[in-house]
Amino acid sequence: MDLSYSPEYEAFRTEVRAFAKQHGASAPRGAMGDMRAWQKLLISNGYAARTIPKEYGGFGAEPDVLKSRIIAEEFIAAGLPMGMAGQGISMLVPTLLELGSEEQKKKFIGPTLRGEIIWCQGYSEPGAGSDLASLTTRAVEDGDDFVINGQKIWTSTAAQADMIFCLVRTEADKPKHEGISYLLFSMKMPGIEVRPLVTMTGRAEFNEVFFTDVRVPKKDIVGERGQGWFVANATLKHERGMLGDPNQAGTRLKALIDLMQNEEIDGRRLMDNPVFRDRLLKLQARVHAMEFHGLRLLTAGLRGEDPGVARLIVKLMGCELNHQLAAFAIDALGELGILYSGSPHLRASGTWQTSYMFDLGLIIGGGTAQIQKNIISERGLGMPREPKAAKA
Amino acid sequence: MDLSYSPEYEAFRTEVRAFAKQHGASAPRGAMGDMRAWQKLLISNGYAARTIPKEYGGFGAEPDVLKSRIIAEEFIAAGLPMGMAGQGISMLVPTLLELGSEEQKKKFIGPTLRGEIIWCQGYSEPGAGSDLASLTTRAVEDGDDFVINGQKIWTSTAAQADMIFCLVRTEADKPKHEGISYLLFSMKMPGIEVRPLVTMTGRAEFNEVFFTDVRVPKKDIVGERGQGWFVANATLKHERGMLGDPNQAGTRLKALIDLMQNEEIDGRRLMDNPVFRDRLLKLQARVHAMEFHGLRLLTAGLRGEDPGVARLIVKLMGCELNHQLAAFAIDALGELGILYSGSPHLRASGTWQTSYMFDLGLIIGGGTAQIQKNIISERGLGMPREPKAAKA
Amino acid sequence: MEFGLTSDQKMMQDSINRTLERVCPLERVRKAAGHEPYASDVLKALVELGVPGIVTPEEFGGLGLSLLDAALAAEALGRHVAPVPFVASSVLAPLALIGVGSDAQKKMYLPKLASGELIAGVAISEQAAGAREKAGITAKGGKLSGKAMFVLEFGGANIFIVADKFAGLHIVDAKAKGLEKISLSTIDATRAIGELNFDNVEAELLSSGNPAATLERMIDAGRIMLAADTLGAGGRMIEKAVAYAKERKQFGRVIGSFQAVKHLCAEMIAELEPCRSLIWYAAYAFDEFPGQSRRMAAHAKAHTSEVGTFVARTATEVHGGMGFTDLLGLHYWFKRIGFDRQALGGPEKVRHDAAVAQGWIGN
Amino acid sequence: MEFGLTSDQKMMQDSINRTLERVCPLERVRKAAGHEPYASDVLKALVELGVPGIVTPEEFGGLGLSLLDAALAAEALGRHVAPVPFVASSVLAPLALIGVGSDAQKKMYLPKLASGELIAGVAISEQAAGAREKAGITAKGGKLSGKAMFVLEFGGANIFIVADKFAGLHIVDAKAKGLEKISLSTIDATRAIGELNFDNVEAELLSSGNPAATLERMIDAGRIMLAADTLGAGGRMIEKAVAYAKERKQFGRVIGSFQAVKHLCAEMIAELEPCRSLIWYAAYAFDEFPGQSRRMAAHAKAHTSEVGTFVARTATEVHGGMGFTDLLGLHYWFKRIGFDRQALGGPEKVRHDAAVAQGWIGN
Repeated sequence: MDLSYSPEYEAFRTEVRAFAKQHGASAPRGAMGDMRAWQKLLISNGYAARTIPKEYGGFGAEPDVLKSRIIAEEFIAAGLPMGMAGQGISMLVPTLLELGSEEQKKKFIGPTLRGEIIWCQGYSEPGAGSDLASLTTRAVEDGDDFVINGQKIWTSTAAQADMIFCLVRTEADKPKHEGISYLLFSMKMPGIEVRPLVTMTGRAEFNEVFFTDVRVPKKDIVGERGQGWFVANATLKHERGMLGDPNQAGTRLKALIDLMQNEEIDGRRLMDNPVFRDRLLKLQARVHAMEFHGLRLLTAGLRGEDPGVARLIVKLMGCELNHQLAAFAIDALGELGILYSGSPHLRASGTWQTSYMFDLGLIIGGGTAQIQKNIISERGLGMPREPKAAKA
Repeated sequence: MDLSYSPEYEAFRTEVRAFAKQHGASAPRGAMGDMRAWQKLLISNGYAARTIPKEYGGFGAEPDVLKSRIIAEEFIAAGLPMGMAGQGISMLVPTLLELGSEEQKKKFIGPTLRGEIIWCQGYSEPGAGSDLASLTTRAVEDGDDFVINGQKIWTSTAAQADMIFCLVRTEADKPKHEGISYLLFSMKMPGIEVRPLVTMTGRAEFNEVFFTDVRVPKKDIVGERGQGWFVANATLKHERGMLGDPNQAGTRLKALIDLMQNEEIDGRRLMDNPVFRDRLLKLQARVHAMEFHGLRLLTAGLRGEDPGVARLIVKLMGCELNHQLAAFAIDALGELGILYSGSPHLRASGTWQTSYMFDLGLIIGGGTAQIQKNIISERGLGMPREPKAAKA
Repeated sequence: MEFGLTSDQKMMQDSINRTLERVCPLERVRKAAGHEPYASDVLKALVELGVPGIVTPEEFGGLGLSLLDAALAAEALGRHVAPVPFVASSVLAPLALIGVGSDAQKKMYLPKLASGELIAGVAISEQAAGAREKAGITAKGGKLSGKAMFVLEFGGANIFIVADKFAGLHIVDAKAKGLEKISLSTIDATRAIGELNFDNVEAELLSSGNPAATLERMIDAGRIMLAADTLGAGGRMIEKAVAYAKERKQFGRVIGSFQAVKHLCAEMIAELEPCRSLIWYAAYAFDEFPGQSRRMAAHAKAHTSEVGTFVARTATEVHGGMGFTDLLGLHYWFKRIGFDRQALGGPEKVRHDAAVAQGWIGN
Repeated sequence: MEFGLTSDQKMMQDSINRTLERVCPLERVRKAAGHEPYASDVLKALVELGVPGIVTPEEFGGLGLSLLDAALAAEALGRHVAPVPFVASSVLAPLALIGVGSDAQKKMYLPKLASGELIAGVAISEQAAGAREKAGITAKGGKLSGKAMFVLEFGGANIFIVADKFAGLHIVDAKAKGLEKISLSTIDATRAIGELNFDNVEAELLSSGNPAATLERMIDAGRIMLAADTLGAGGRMIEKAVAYAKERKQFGRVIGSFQAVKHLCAEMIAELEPCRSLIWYAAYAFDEFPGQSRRMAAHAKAHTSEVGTFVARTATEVHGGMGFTDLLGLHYWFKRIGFDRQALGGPEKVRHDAAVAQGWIGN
């Protein structure tokens, strides 16, 4: 156990800090500024697309999770935007690197990294959520094309996307995991309709996408035909690799402590209310536990050790913790906590409420808490799968 | 809604109170006093065996849950022991009344009510707990007898019992629910061995009972041969009818409030600790909710209404609440709370710890919390049973 | 000894529920939410049933029923997330007038409140939940100054019942000079709250009885009503979750046959049903055992809110992604429960009041 | 940057675990529990591994390892519910001597503690958890008077380290005149605590440094050790529950294939694993970042206790009736976790200390 960084890493941190200082003023903020120019600058310095080979438009460094973490820490500390992080970059690019043809790699990876192609993901369907393999969007052969009909849901950037990586059923007669193919095609094709999907937060963070006789060249398939399920699982593996704030809960906790020290009720600081304070302390312990748990997994990764069940619990516990932090903020704020969307007296622009709801969405999405618990018990603890149901 | 009692019931309460006053001094306390004489006195006054027909040794009154409740309330208020409440009285007697032969009723009910026959229940087996119908204790025909071999567990009064009502498998070839018979036999028979079963509380509240070639006359069967499962279910129905303290949780809550007002730490009353106080208040709300919920079920019973799911939740919520009350007492007492069995400084004779453990046993026993939730969702909410597993 | 509803009570609640099913389906809620101060057509249908006058004595045009009846109405309104005034305008304002109004004031206001002609907002948040941002009203020479936040049923109110810092109760006309009205938008778009800023505003004092005691009873009644609202909303969410689980298939089975989903549903109903009994008792005690009223109202509110939060979240989870979208509108119930939890005091505050009420600690 | 155990640490913990598997199976625990002050043969085996001297500097015959190493040992002891002294005698007493012992005192006691020749009970409950029944020690002219309750590793102790009301630390001989020793029996029969009554008892003052700071560090270290003990006991309970669920059949299936049982097991491990990381950090911070020590020790203790209570109960439930009986002995782990929770301050008290430590409130 040694939480200090070796000189090599301290030097790297210094370098990142210097970059942040030099370029901080010109970085894009929110909707302002040129994100693509920023992305190019980051790639050329190795702060984005760091481990993608140079020939495909990346920086070409060796993987080093510690350096990735240092980049993230320093960018967050300086309030700088990280590199682009859409599903194309975080999910499609690693998949193409692993399973794409040379032509696909050349054609798509560079422009994707530079933000010239925005992608969306076409996996979930209304009838295929937790049970993704039961998807029914069909692709029927017609000459050199597939003709696609069906519907996708939870497609987050569909309205802005240039292209989609999409799971479709090409083999209607095969068992459900074996008839799926992984296609790449333009979102500008005729027959594609995108409808915003409004959620409980009141915003449309997602979309539904409808396909009516959409024609896609048969060659735009990644991996073998009928192997899309396995290609997609390679992609799903990368979903967990998306780099965000390595300690989002810690950031929220800090905001909660500030809130408790600054908000008053009947002229008394919330921090002086022992019941709320005790609850804050319980959450603080959980935040620390998950923070250190993250360091433990990071170290296991550095050492090439398999952390086993310790890795499998992260989504379940992390999402729940974020949800609980928001729930606490709302309770501590009381009536102020239910204000929303542009109301006078609104605290933190209403983000506590947004988080409370959105985090519940995250608990549900990408494998509900129930599915997570199945995974933890089966893969982590070696417990048996549920027996298949007998035919009725 | 009217929580007052009508004059008839107020008069009845007065009568019970007068009885309590007159006989309170002579009532048996703990191990002291003649419980059988007390039981006879209660029966003759209608305070025990109230609704059992006179011809079988009861008092012969019409069922009236309100009067039963008044009796319980007043006896508890006066600190008097209720009538005997073993499994013979609470479970076997109602079963015999419903399904026993006239001869069995005449022979067993009176002596059982008067405490002259003590019974134990032979249902659970080591391999048949939640799944009681899979029991394997075998009864093989031999002339006019059955010859019984096998083992029972969780037999609470086996060491004191004169007789047992016991489930055995008489039909080895029938489907598992159809091969069971319900037998009555003496615990003094050769081939019966009783071994105390020590639990986590450190006491032997239960026993294991082993049968080796125990011979029982074939005629001592209740109901038809092979119908024992259905006879037992009639008995299980009565298990929930056992009359104890109608508000045990309320009694515990009172003790907890006293504790919080009288115990001090660093010279400060526990009640002045806002964190503990808040937790006490949460529990108080739950105790009240369950108390009023009991009144609601009582009223539904009086009206002959089916309270539906409201009844099914009582065991789950009641056991859990009692466990939580004990858990809170232990936490509030801190290091005093872990003292046990005759230690100096022990509070409440260690009953908080005993309850904490024993209530966990109750959560597990008689249908674990998991089984309770199955029942609530299936019978209460009409959700489907789990599909049968396909043969592997 | 009868702890249950009378057949009259059941019929009344049934008829409110049936009416709301007809006039207040989800589409109607969507249309009103955040756009109309309240759904006047829905209110009109409720007026036909006498709901706004439910606790108002018959001599003033009301039904003269008990607080338990009002709780049953509140439950029905929560069940349908009905975007109409009720807690403040039909329960708390009448209680204020009955408690400390003069005969003239009663005659003037009660019949109009009962008929739905008049809507009354109620400004007692500072007394019930504690003052935020130094809010509070002072009364001087019949004029009010200061700020009252989180005023219930603010949207479309014609008059306001306002508590001052010393528990005095006042009626203020919504059009009074010097009165600034600021809408506050909350997660719950079915109920329009707001803020009132008073700059020497003319007010009518309600002074014929004990205003402090009346204010306390208003708070108790309001808490019971909010608890009943959560009971209704939560009960409906469970029904929706169970129905969805019986229908939605994944992995070749309806999800309601998975033990995990079944147990979530079982836990929800097991938690919520005892709340019903607690609320019935609290409402009954409000009328019959006033000495228990503060404590029982607090427990009903706090406990039902805790359970409500669990139910809102869990029922949403059972719906999976659909629960998170706007498509089924499940979030209207979710947010209504969220609103009920914080209004008139969150669980911690309300439990604190229960401790004070039974003398465990000083105020 | 390395947040993990070294291979030395893993080897050490492995060897303690393997030794305990051999010398301290359940039957040995049963034999000792409540009957022997501690299992001297088990202690002897641990002495061979150097465990009692784990934090004692090498110059005094110890291993000179870190508190993290001690936490790993504590985890192993909890895992085997080992009925031997450790927290008080092998960690807290040496820390007291290292912190404020004179050179002579160090030379006198540390080697004997490290070799297991001497067992030290530690009396700091009043300072760590608060005083019950007006307990507390006063020192006057080198003599102690008063009462110390809940003395750790009281059974078989030759000496006691005793804190007085003003955070002075003293060594008292177990045979000193005027010292009355009263055993207290707790649910956890694997650890023998007791009460000391002092009537003008001769004591040796530990006075060469800052006793108040040393006492605080003893409390922190003790809390981390108890948390690690619960981690070990809880981890073992989960393993036992999973193994039982894979084996026990009901309704024609192993119960471990029921989703309800699987989810209980998943929840247990998901709650417990982050505790491991928290304890590692707290132990590391104790040595490396003393400014964080109080807060992190408190969090490690409080959070692991809360999780431990959940695990103890849930693992018992997974075992069904068998978990409730004495047959499998599961209750030894259950009760050990119960003991750990209350000793040196229950969760609420310990969290309060964490609030004070970060300046959120005054003391």
